[in-house]
Amino acid sequence: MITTLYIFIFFIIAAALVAVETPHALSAVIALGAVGFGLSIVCLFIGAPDIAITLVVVEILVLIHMIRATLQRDIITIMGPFSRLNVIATMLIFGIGVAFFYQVALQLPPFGQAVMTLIENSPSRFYLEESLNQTGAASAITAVLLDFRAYDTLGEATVIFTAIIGALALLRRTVKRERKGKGAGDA
Amino acid sequence: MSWVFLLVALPLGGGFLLPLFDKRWAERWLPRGSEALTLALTLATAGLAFATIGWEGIYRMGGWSPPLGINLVVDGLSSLMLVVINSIALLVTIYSFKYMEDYTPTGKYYSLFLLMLAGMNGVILTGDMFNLFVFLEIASIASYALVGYRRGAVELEAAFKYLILGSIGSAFIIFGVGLLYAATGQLNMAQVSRNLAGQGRGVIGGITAAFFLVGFGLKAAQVPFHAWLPDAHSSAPSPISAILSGVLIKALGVYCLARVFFNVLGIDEIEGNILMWGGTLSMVVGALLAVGQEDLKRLLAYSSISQVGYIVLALGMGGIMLSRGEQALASLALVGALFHLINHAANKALLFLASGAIEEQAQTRQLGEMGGLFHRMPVTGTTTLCGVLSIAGIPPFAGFWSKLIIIVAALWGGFYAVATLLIATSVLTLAYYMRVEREAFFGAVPERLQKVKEAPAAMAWAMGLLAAGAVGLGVLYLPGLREMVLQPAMNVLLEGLRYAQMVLGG
Amino acid sequence: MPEKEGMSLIVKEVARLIAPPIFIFGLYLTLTGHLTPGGGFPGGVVFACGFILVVLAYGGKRAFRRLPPEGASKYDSGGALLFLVIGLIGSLVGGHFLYNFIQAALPGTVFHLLSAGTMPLINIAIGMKVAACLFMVVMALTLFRLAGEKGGES
Amino acid sequence: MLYTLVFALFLIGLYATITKRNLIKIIIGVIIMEQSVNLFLLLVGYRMGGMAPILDKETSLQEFVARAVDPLPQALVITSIVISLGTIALMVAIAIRIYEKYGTYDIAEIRRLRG
Repeated sequence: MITTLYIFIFFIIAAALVAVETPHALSAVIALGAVGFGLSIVCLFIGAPDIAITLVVVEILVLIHMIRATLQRDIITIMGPFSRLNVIATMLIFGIGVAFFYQVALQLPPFGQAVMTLIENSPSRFYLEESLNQTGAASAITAVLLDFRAYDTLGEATVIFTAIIGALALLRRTVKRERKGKGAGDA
Repeated sequence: MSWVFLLVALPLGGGFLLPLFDKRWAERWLPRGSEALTLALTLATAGLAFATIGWEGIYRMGGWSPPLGINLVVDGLSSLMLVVINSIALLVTIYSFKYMEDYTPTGKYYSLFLLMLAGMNGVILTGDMFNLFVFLEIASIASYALVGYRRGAVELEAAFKYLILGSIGSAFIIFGVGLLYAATGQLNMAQVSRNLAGQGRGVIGGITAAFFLVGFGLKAAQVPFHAWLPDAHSSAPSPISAILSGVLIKALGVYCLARVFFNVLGIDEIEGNILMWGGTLSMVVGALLAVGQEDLKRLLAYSSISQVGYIVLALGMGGIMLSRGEQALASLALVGALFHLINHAANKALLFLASGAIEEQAQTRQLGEMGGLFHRMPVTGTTTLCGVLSIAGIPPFAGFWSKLIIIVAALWGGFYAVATLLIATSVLTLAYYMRVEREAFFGAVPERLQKVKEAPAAMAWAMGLLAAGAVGLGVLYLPGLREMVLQPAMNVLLEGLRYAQMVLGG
Repeated sequence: MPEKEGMSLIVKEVARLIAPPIFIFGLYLTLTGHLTPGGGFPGGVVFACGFILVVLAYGGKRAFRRLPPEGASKYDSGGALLFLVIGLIGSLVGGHFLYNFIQAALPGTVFHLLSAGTMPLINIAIGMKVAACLFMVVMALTLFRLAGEKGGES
Repeated sequence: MLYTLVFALFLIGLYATITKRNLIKIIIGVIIMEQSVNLFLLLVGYRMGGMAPILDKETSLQEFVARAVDPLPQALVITSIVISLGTIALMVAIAIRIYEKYGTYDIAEIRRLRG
């Protein structure tokens, strides 16, 4: 089980590296899709079918967007000048960051031992125990999303609303109304 | 207190409704309906914000008590921020009527504006780490779209830069929230604070603090992370620049830093030092970069970096003093920070609105092309003068008192280097603002500006009210008023752990 | 991207066969969110993908006569407002914004479609909103070139 | 160890966002950062041999409480996925507009604004 998880996470990291480094824009987008679908398979392994579904459908939409952005464009990514110093510096910073985070990760509850089992008055345990009785929802996730933390979900709906209104505003046809002979400044 | 959620719900409802007003039927049946609705809603939220002064308590969303559900918290600090945000939003709405008249579609503009307002109010009110992130994203995304609203090449580029750096900031913030959850199993701010106080912060507390410093530092445009601000704030339509510079960076950056570090994580000396020196750096670098600017709005944007540096510096100084146990000194520094926050919000909003009026009437943003505007636009000239004198720290104006408090706190706390830099930067600020006055408002009127007229009445009214603020806000420090507004806000930061007690009881 | 006449006959036929199951699946995900994996959001996205499939297969002109993208904005705002109104009713009835007032009054049988109070309603609201707004934005992006040519650039 | 890998993924995204010159690559970097945060939250809530936090008729409540994984991070992840979808839609809209104005995705050629 945990080996499978490692394999998939390494697969995700490899796909991410390809997505970041390939000079071909469309391949990068496809590799990004591999990251997303790898993630949704991981979700199936760790008991999150809800998220797996959401991720798959969102990934399709993200791919539609990204392919829309890359299709019939300058497909070849311009590569920056590849200086050896840059590579070494990046590797060094990367190594330090990972090593530092490893120390932190040792302090976290070990993998496979959810934090909700370790502490008192955990809200998550309450959700698991009481959501069916108190909210009537069989899915604890939905109970959290739409009852306990419904305010978050309202915020989430607002975020997507805002983003779409913003995108539509930026893609609109006309910016300015006809001027009705107004004021000075006939520039 | 059962109405406090309306501060978020009203602008949200307006934001949802307004895109429908772009339709043809709406323009025929309800000409200027979107403006009227926005005005009504901002009036209502401003009224509600003033009504929260003096309250202290929580509002439970969905009826679930704190660790289970999300709760809204009203205390001195949040009511101060709410008043600042909503009153400036009201004035900016009035100003927008004329300024945005020529742009279409107005419904989407006001919708994004109201959603940004709802996001900021949500950030201020929430008592939950993840909810903070969600509302921060609402406000940020609305502001990304508004920065690019005029859709020119430069505006789009600024919006993209802002969007990318803002998204990096958000990713850091949510990683920090995830780490806090992994360490404590809680998301409620009060409960996280209590758990951390119980189990000790350890390495995780440190790295979470680092993540939050980067994330909120990006939102507050502190110096290593300031690259987006001059572009974004100068490219946005002027009313939006006023909101962005006046309140958005404070609500999403400074307020969140203060809340998270003082009330949730509990500030220690190292973080206090980082905040103080980071603020000092921003203050100095922002002022130095502002000196050479030719573009009026870019100059104002760099000045924002510098002035927000003052606030962060004073917050950090207060944190250091708190961790050393010097309560009285810390209270002075924190009052200075909050006082300067209010003053800068009013002044910078005023200056951006004035720059918008100039841009609208004289069709230029370059200082070199202006001159003698004082005679052509007396209201704009007078109000700008008030704002400039206040932000540069000339004695009877409000900005002077807040800077004085910060400098005195630095001197008494023994931070002589910081105090020297504070004074030097104040002089520098005075210098570059005097240059604005000289080049734009005094001297001979160039040929092409002969026909320039005063800004329309709505714009002039908004600027006049803000100028009154720039002159009169100094009274907030007088005894009597101080106990109403500044003192309770400062006490929230001073007694960091009382927050958990107030929310959770016991 | 969409040609005016749509894609080839095979694509149209396949789309006609596939589209109804997609819509039913989206509806299923939305309505049973409180019982099984899924919910308003993935349901809405599936719905939007169904619309997009139809439009891409049949081409802009013909499809938009049936589903005009401008009309979608009504559902977008409507869904969001429905969510907000449910919250407001909760505050009027139960004293708390977003209070699950239906569950408190009529608990329903667990594991049945009509249970969990306001949750199915909120799921429908979110599904409607998400489907409409994602459909709109994808259409705006794909039709962008047309729009750019028509509009007066400034 | 798993957490460290997730953090490495986060750093890969950050690296792409900061150093790449192509707008598409920058967007990809942001998406990778957001995905890594989602993965982190999911792993935090996992418990060995866990089942999905969705009750069905066959499982008893005791067994459910003893075995189900943490539902809270999953709810957070759904919210954060939606937020990142919104951000991506806006990013792509701006990127396409920029392409139309400048005819390229390369920021070295786009950069009209100074630092």
